Amino acid sequence: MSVAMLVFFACGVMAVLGAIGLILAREPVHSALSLVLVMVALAVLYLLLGAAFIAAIQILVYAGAVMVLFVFVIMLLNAGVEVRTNLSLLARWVGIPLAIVFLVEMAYAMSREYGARTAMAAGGTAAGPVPASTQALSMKLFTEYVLPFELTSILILIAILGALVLAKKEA
Amino acid sequence: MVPISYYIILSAVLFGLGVVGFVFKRNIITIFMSIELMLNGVNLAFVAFSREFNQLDGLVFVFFVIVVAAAEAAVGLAIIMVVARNRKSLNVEDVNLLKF
Amino acid sequence: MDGALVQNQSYVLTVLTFFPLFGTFALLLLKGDDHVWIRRLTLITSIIEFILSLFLLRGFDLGNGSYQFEEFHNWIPSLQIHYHMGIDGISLFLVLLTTFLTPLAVLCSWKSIQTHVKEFFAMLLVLEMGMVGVFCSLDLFLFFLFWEVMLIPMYFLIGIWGHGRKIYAALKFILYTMLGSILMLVAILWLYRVAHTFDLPAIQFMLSHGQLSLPWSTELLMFLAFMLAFAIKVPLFPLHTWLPDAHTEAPTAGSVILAGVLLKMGTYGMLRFCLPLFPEAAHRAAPVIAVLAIIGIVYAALVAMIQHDLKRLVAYTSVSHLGFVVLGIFVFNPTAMEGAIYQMLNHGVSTGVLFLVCGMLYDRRHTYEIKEFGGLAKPMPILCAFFLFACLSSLALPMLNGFVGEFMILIGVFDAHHFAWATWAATGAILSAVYLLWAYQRVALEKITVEKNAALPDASTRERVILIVASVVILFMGIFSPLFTHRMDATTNALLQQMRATASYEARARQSHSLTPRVAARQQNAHELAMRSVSLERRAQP
Amino acid sequence: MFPPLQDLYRIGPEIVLCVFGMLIMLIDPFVPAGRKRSMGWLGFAGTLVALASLRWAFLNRGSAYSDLLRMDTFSLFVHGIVISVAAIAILGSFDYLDNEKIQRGEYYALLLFATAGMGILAGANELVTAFVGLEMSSISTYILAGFRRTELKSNESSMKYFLLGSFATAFFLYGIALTYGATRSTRFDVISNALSSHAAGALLILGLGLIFVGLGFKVVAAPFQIYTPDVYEGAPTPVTAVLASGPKAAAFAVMLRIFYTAFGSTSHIWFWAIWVSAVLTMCIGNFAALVQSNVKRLLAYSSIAHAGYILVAFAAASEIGVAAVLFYLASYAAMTLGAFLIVAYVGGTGERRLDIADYAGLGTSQPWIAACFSLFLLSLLGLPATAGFLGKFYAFSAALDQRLVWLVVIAAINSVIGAYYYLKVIVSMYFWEPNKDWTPSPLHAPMFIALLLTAAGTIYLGILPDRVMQWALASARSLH
Amino acid sequence: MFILNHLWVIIALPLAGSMLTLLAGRHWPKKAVNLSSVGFPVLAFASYCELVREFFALNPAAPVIKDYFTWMVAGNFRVDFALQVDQLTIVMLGVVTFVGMLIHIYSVGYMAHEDGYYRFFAEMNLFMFFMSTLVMSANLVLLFVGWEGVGLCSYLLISFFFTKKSAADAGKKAFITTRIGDWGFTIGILMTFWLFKAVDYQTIFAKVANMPVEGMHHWGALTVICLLLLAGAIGKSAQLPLYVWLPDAMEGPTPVSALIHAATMVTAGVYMVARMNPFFSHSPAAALTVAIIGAVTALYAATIALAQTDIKKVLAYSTISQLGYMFLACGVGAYAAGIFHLMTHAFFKALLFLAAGSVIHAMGGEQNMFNMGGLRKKIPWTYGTMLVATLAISGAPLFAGFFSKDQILFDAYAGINANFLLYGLGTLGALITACYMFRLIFLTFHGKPRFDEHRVHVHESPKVMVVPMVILAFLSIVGGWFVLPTYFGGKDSFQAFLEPVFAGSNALAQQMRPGYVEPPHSLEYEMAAIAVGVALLGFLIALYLYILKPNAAKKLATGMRPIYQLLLRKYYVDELYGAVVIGPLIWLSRNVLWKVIDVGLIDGSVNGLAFLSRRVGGGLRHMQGGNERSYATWVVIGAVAVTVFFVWMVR
Repeated sequence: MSVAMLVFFACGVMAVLGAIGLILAREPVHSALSLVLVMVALAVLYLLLGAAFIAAIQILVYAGAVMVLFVFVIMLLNAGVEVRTNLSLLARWVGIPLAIVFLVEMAYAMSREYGARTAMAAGGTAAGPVPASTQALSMKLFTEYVLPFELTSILILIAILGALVLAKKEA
Repeated sequence: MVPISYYIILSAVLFGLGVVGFVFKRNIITIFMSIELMLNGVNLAFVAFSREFNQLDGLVFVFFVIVVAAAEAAVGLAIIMVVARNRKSLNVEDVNLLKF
Repeated sequence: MDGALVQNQSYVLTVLTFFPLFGTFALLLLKGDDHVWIRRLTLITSIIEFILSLFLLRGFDLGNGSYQFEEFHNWIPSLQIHYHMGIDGISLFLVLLTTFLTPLAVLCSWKSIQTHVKEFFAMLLVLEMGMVGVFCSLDLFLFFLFWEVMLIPMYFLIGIWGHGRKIYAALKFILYTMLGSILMLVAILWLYRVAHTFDLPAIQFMLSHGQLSLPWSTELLMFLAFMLAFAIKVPLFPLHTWLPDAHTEAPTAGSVILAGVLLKMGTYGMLRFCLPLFPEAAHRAAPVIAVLAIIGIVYAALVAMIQHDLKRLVAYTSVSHLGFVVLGIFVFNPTAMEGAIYQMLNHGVSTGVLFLVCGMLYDRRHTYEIKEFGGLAKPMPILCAFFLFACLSSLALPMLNGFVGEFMILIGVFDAHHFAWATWAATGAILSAVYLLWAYQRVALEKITVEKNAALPDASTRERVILIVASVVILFMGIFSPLFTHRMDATTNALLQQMRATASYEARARQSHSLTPRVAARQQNAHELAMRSVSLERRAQP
Repeated sequence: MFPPLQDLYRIGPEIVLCVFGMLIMLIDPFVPAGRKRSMGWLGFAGTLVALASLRWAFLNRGSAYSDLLRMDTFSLFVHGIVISVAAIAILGSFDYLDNEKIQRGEYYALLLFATAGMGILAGANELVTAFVGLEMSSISTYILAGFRRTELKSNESSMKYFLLGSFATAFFLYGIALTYGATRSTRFDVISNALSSHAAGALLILGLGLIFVGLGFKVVAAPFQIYTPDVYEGAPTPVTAVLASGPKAAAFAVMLRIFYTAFGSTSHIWFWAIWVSAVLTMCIGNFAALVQSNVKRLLAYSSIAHAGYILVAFAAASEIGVAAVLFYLASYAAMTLGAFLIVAYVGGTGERRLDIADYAGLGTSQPWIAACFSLFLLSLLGLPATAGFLGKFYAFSAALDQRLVWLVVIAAINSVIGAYYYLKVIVSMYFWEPNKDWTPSPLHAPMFIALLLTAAGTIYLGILPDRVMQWALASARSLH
Repeated sequence: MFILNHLWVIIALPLAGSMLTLLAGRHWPKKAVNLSSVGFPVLAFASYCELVREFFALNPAAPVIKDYFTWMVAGNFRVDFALQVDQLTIVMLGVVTFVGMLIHIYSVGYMAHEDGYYRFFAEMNLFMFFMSTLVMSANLVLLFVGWEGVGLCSYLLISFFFTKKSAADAGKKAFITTRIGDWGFTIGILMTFWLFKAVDYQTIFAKVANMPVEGMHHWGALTVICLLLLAGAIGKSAQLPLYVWLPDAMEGPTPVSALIHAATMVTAGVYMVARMNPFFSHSPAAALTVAIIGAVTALYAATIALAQTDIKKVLAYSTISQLGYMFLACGVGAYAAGIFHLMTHAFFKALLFLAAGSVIHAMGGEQNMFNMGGLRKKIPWTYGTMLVATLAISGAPLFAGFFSKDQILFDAYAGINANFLLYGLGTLGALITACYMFRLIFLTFHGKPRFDEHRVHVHESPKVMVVPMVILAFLSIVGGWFVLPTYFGGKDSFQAFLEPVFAGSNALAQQMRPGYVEPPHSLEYEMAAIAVGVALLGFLIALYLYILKPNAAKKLATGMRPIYQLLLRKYYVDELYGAVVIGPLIWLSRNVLWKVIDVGLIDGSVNGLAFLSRRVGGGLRHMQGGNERSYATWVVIGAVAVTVFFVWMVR
């Protein structure tokens, strides 16, 4: 049981608990906080995987900006306790089983795939990975993936526009 | 070290829980949160794979996902605010004017 | 593949087909309330159309069994679809029938149509275009196009200017027909998949020269698909229930066209497609179809007998008469076949007149209920005389047209050793006498029961013109039938001959166990080859 | 180092659209409230320029930006569709927005951005790029759907569209992730090479399945059609028109690229999914439409049904099949745009007149509108000599070419069932007595032109479809 | 040789008359109508006389055939519009044109006061046209044309007073009943063509001539054909079981009854059988059937006639029974005798009807004999002529009917296919004939008037009616004298004249019965004596019942009420047909075929399908419940389904 393994399990459990919390919590704020928990845990895992930069923006953008936005909206609309209406029989009875089936088949696919790949996977880590340097990353981003990058800028523009159109009070 | 498949399983679990959340939550905001949860699962998968392949592409994808998610969040929350404002309710099951 | 493949392209048919459209456009230019000129214009257009169609008789070559007045252009090359027109001994007279009945239809709606006059006559002309197109098109796609397009004007004629449960009738009519034709579309496409062309003569050529042979199961299925479409149109026995409704609710002109021409499209389709393309299937299915036809003859006659709605009664008689035609087609005997074709024309005219009379009665009394009439021969002797005349022609009185057709059919059926069929079919003659004379008695004879009938005016000049023209034709066709049948001989013989040839090739193909469709040089453009050989064949025959 | 100049040509249309979108955003604040229409004309100009720019794009076809994007005939064809859709939609929106008092520049800007996104989708040769393009079009359409902010239905439509849309997108993304994990790349050509070297593993196929979920949602393939009627009904009608034609076309395009090029060798696996989905889609669409009395919703269901027909061609998974899909998309765009625009026109202020009964007697009160609507309906019904028939014809023949007889038979019977509800509308227009209480609003030039164009397209594709068919075939060939 | 080269003239003339009168007559004065509609038949008769002259001058062995144009041709089937003249035609045509002409003249007086005057004559002329076509046709199909044509005219003329329901019904009944027979006729023609690939007499007779005679018990095609043709003849000539229309046909004006339902049309069946004699002579079974039907009908109808009260009905049934005799004759191979009786019958039966018409005319429309009586004085001419006819029909010596009927009975008794039973039936019939005919005379003309003399002013008919009656009376006497020589060992010139037509059959009959020897000459007298005795007996019975003991008839009727009722009600045959055939058929058509099958089954299933699919739609729309959560679940379901399927595919 190496340190890495220990950290992984710690964070993994934390993330899953957070996710469950998100589902079970009846106060939206609690859900939000538990989602933050998940994100933080994931950020740690990213570090563990040697993706420092991603871990950083995970904290900054996600846990920072986005979740704050969420909490902000929750406060703004002062969303109260979630009322557990159950108008959708379908969701009530079919939801859980389906999710389980989904997980099972995921697991199955993984086992199938990684039954073949474990050696490689170990090797992958053993070979001492090139640390994902931010420079290399930005290099890729601005050469190979420049088009999507530019597109995201448009996307942000759209988002701003949309938020403007929808949320601004009638004059 | 930690086998990549663990990470993938974890991502799958998170994604699945996101799905469950989406189906089971009634509060629009939390429903949206569970989408974010799913996206996080996706990101974890990307990072893990890129790690496995020693590629950076996966990380770039994560970058894009995060940005898009942010944009979506902006718009989505705006929509939610409008709905909440006009309906005085955040329960998704009250929103059923359009049916059949 | 350019037009050169067909020697001396003729544009007659194109002109003939699309001429009514000009009339339509001209109508659209007129003001909507200028009823007089709208009617006149339509009448003139339809009459010119009729005169044009008469030129077909002049140019028609009796000895030539294949298609004439052909016109061939590429249309949608990427799907091997061509604009291919042409007629033969079968379609020639059907075209004439169409162009002959349309003016009558126009005349008979002269007074009775008072709302949306412009639209009505526009629809009528569009309908005429569709009908002529159906009879002239030699490309499966083109045929299907006209076949379907024609439904719409009819649908509107019934739905807008009809009476009673007109909407129900209109919907029923169009849905029934579409359901039938959609499977035909699938079959057409399948045929295309096998033959790589929609060109009918080309496919016929390939089939009859062994360049293409269909597996038995495929052939049967395709035959059934085509047959369903046509059987619904005819209508063959169990599929006939749309007809009475459509007829009863349709305006007079609609009924005349519907009975006169549209029903013939079913039987025409059988002759044009089912027989030459799927001869073996046709042969094997013949007993079933013939029996259905005979059931139709007797059954419809009996049901007609007890109708209390005059128009519905006439509608059922159509089912009965068309049964004869189908029977005549499916004994594969030249006499019967020509009789069948001839009977199509006869039924078109006679039943047309019957519906015209119904319409005239309706114009006067706004009802078709037989018990509303009675003793009409007193106030309107002339009208009733023509009514009786039409009845007689419809119950196959010798020296009138109906007899010739029916008798030829029966002779042919008997000559093909189907004694029982002929015997049963012949009972139709008795029953037709029963229901028609009974109906005539209840309408025209006995005392006047409803006093407002006593003052009804007799046939006006316009109505007399209509009735006299039609009656003259009835008599003429009853006496000088050879003028018509001579022009069919070559075609019918060619058709039967081609069926034999195809059947033999298929038999051989089966023996050699090569059940998959095989086309000479199928990979690269069998069509070209076929067209070339077709053209060669054409050159061979002067 | 920096991508060559041709690449700019190759994304020319997108550039143009985005630039004009930004222009509108820049100018809009300075335009007085009454004059916002000018923004619309600007947008329209944008689409025209974009169409023109297709020419340059055509002249230097090829892959752009390290092969993330491909400007080939296929992409051109789809571009043509989506941009024309945008142009016509803009023309059709003027009066509507005025009536609804939401005449704002953002509307047009968003429309242009959405179109740009669709363009990206059409050309994408890499999953993440496709994803970004998808998001561009989706997010802007989420907003457009909710554009009538004060209208509850509009909010609801927007909300449902947004939530379910991003839900599906999440699936799509996870599919991408898994695909990446299985093939170490997200580029279509690489994927197909990987597949050709060794058979598809469970992970990859799982990814494919999830991608199918994401895209099936956009092309409204059953059971992912579920959101369609609500969203279409609630959204502003011109937007609905766009939703039904543009994004669907783009999504189908990218779906073709992914399934047909990238995952072409696994067609034996995904074929049955498409087959079942096609049948379900057709049947659900048609049967549910039978009982609709709200024309807008009815057309929504019909759009589901048509997606089913397109899937029939898709299932053929052959060159002709692809061509058929493209041709169908073009013809469907023409007729459905026209139909929805007329619904928008007749609906009047506040979209109050949507019921079939409201169409009673349109044939007499407004013969030309009625005639146009009948044309579109008959085309949707699949009457020969209209675009709809040729579309079906081509699709069915493509499917039959692959011996999918039963699929075609089901489709054919479905198309007859469909006939019933289209005819029902015609019945009310022509056979019912007109209701007096309504005076039709005047038909202004832009709407008139829009209708004229769509009608012309419908007839043109119905009678002289050959050129477009040739294009479609060429595009299909250009796929690999 | 003008007419012989232009046979069409004879049929063209009446047609011209008919068309002229029909199209223009409406607005003409009566005189003009008379001119055209009587003139043309007269011309027709004139041309007939010319024809006879030419025919005798030429005296051809084979029939003279004139082929005018091809009427039908399709495949190997071909029918020409061809007319022919041979001895048989000469006789028939004579009857048709001559009697026809007389009756036209008579009608001028009789119909004087009816409206639709022009219509009547137009239709009468038309009838002449079709009847001439019938007898002159050179092939079966053309025969059928005339056959149906006369049927049409009979329909039109029976329902001449169409405002009377009974008249309309009668016309319809006549047409339809004969149509039932024609059904057989049609199939007979079809089969003939199928057998010989031709329908013209020349060919088929030539072909049938060298076919073997078919046995009595194992039938061949010929027998079937003959029976089918016979069906047609039965319908047309009102034999059992299709006779029911003829009595009702009396609804028509009396001249119509005289011409169509006594003299000419109803004899078409006999003519056809005689014309097709080569067939029948090849099929003993068929021939016997003909004879049996004839004999039975002869007796059957006579019995009914006994009890009828309507004067015309009596005559109608007597017509049926006389036709029975003709069939009997043809059946036993004595075609000449049959035709002979046909001719004489045409004379005296026409006369009877005309006289009856004159009586009705005099009585102002009264037809019930029990409301007449004692007219002898008031209408002497009518009485005289009618008496002559009665004597003729009941076979008083030296009257026409005597010879013809005597010949028939003789051939039935001693002829080549003699059959005593048939002879017995025939003789019994003769007895009853005499009885009911004199009953008619006595009731009508003798005894006291049984009507209100002040109301009814009985008056003799005008000349235009009397003259034809007188002419016919004359013929009813002398019409049979052709055969007079036979009784003094001479030869039967009538038979001799017809020999060419029937030679083949007679020869064949001889072959069949090699041992047959001509009966001794004395037999002639014995038979004649029996016949006369029988007739006398009948006369005496009538005399006793209706003159000597005026109320004996009533006693008899009451005494044997059931039988009387049976006869009065015509053996309840009409009721039977109504109950067994017509009623059930209509019930079936309305309540089963239409209501159940058409509307219920077929249409119901169609509409049911529509309804069902709407229900399905109604169910499916509930999938769109409007609840976003269920939508999400649907998406998940889809996702899981797809992925599971995919993964399963690559397992």
